[in-house]
Amino acid sequence: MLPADELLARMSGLLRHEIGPAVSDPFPKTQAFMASVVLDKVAAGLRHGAAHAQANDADRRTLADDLRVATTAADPAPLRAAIDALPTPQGDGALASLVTALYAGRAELGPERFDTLLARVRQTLRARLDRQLEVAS
Amino acid sequence: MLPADELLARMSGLLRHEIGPAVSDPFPKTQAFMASVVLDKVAAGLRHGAAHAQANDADRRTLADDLRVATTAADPAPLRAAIDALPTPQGDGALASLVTALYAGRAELGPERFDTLLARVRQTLRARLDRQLEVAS
Amino acid sequence: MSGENSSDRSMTDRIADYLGTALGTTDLEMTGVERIAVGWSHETWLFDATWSAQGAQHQRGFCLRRDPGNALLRDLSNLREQYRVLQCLHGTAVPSPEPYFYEDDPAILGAPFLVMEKVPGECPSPWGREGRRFYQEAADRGVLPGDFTDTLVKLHTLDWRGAGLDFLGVPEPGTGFILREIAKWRHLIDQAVAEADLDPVLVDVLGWLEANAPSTDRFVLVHGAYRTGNLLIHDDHVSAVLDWETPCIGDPMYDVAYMLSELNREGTDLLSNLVEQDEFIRRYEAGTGLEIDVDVCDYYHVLYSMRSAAFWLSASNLFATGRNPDLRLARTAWSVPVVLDQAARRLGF
Amino acid sequence: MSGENSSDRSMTDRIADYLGTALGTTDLEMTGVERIAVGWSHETWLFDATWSAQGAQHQRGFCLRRDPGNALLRDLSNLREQYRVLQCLHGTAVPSPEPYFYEDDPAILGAPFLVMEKVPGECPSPWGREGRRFYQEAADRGVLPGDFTDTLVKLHTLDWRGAGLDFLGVPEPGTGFILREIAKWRHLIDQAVAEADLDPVLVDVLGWLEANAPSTDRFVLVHGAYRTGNLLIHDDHVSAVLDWETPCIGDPMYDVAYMLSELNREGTDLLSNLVEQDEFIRRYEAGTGLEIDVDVCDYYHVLYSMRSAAFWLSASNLFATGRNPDLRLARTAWSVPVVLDQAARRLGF
Repeated sequence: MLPADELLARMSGLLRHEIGPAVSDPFPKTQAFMASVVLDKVAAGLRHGAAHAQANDADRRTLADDLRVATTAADPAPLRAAIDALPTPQGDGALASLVTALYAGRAELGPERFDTLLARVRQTLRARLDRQLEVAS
Repeated sequence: MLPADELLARMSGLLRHEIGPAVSDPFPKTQAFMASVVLDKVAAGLRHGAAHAQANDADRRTLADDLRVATTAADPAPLRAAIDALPTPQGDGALASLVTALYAGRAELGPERFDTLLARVRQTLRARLDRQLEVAS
Repeated sequence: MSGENSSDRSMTDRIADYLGTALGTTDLEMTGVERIAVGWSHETWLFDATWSAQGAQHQRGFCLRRDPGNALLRDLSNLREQYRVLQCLHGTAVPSPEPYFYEDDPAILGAPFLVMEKVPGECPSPWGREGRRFYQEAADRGVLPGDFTDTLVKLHTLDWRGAGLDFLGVPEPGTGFILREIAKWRHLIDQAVAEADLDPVLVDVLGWLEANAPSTDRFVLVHGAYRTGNLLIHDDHVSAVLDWETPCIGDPMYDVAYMLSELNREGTDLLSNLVEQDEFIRRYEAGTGLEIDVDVCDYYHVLYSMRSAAFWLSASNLFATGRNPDLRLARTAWSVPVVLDQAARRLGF
Repeated sequence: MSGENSSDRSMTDRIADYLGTALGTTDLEMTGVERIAVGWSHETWLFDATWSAQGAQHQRGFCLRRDPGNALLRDLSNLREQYRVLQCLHGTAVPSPEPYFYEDDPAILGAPFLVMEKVPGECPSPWGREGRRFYQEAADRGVLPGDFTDTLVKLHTLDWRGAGLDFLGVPEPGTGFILREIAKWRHLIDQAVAEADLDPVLVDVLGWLEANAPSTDRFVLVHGAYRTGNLLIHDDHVSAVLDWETPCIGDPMYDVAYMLSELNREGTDLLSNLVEQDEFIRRYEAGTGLEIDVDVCDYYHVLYSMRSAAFWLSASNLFATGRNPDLRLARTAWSVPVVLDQAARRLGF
């Protein structure tokens, strides 16, 4: 049996080349072509899903390690908590909390440390975004 | 963002109610309605995928435990090997090897033990099949 | 398959060219060309032709089947064999179209094809609402059910050796027929699915079938899919038995079990939505002199479930490998657990 | 949305009933009824009407916008406010349709609606091939580019207090305008996405925007989406500024940055596929007496990326929650990383 991502990609082609051109009413015609586009995206998401999740997990673990070295118990508690949450299964959500905590603790950290820590976090965000773009575009 | 299974289920509805009825040529019309059917199946597969895989894994581990108790080193080597492979990540394929080994070792095992062992394996196959049917029908 | 009209037209021209040459005429004209609703099997074209030859005008209806190479059961059956079966059946009691030509050369129509007689009649699909009504009404009139049974009797009482049908292969008495049949469908499975991906229930069913094969030694011409939808009906009679894709020399109970199967009842009590079971059994046994063996039929029901699984696996593989883009084939992947469930229940789990 | 014809017809009848009553006539007749290609915004109907009142014959073109409740930006903008903006603009130098009626009561047409003047002109979408050619040809003729700039000048030099537009809310000098704008779009994000599911890049962008908001204190009427596609064009002039869904009192550079943005160049060097950048800057600065602040525009480019993300999140949520079945909305979920990438690159990562 065809893997789901390949099956969806085939159906996308069918919608684009067979079904869409056979519709004349504008609303269903637009929907048929848009369904083709959406199926390609869903297929790409399924194709890359496991590998991306794994890479994101690994990145977050490395990020947590690096940030633990770069912070101390004297740093804002929400920042420390967000770092600790990074390697957990809910770690992807912890990235957002981490960024929130960084901006909230900006004054306390001082501009230099804030910039250094943010720059390190952005490395991880960049890699994660590149993976999203692989599916999205 | 909508989970992929819900998105596909929605697209299935769109194909059935908006796109399919708007096509008059028989081939693309059939394909539009069939795409609706297939999307429902793929959606069900995604919806149940993780839970089913987990339940199948657990079932195979229990089956391996039970069969280890019910067999000895004197039993056919392919049967023992298949039992050992059940709890591995490739365990789902090992189920087929197990059944093959059972039938191949039928004479050696004798009708009574063959029937007993097969009956136990079939419990696992039944549960697995029921999960497949949840997606298929 | 869209934009087919232009290629249809050129196909019509090529058919006319071929047929003119084959019939030794230069003025052949084709009318009423109709390409039958695309099934999963070979392409089928119906048309009438007029031509002059040897000083006389001729008119005849033709049916052409073409094998585009991506049809179901492509690996089990080919047009050359179907043509030969029709040649053997011509002139026997079994109603069947007269075969005219068979061509291997893809240069002619792009793929092998056979040309045969266009037999009058219709062949409604038993799965649709219209088809169900058609057979229900025929059942009510009461003529077709008997003819439906009688035609199977004609098949099963045919002197197949005399007709030359032993080329299909004559099995050894004992388990020869059944083991050959299992191997045939197992071969289809192996072409569609890698050993490592075989469903364990299917492995169990195959193992059970081999271990429990009954002994059979009454051999007849078996059609292999004798049901409404594979028969041409004209004036409440079977005017032709069609779809000679799975014929073999084997146990008559194999066809009988197919008839008795719940698969072909379409939600009614009638076999094939047409014949009362008791009446079928009585008339069949009287006509053939054979006794229906219920235990063997039960065994065949499991075999038919395996055969269905093989069929659906082969169909979905045809899509998966990109040989045929029809999504109806992709859909059949989810029919496999359904038929395996039927088999498992018959095996008691 | 299929089978819309019958509901369209009944909508036409209901519009005629309402308009007859509103205009104090019993013989109103509607002709040339046209429902404009469904966008993601409010429903728009164009038509002409003739009627007699006070002994005279009247004829006029109307535009009706109806809010079916599942349009984009539904939470940021409503027809009542749009109606009030049009009332304020009527009689000013800003070309805009005269508003006639606004009704809240869903009993009349099933949803709130406003009725306004049908202004002559056309409004090609700049994203399509036809639209691109339309604006390219207008750019070549050379009249529309100047008028396009001049119309923005009219907007930004309007005495908005005198016109009563301070009801839109006047921000505090300093970061008041920008923080209010961030909060407005953040609110849209929060309605579409649970806190726990916020994209960390979006959180970064929002944090950066708040931490780096420049100080602004020259306030004008800001359109909020000034570009081709939101303007009616007639005889190479802007006959009406449309789509008053995101107006505010704020920094003129907010509109200028939108104009300068690469988002609206459609692959050409021209702003909005229409105006040369240097010529726009020269003419805009001469007309308004304002100097274009490039740094502030750079900041707004990041804000517009955030705004786009908010827009796409809101759009895909409209589909996800089942309020609107249009798949084009579902598709926008995958536009979010694309605009976040634009923002991230501007932020240097």
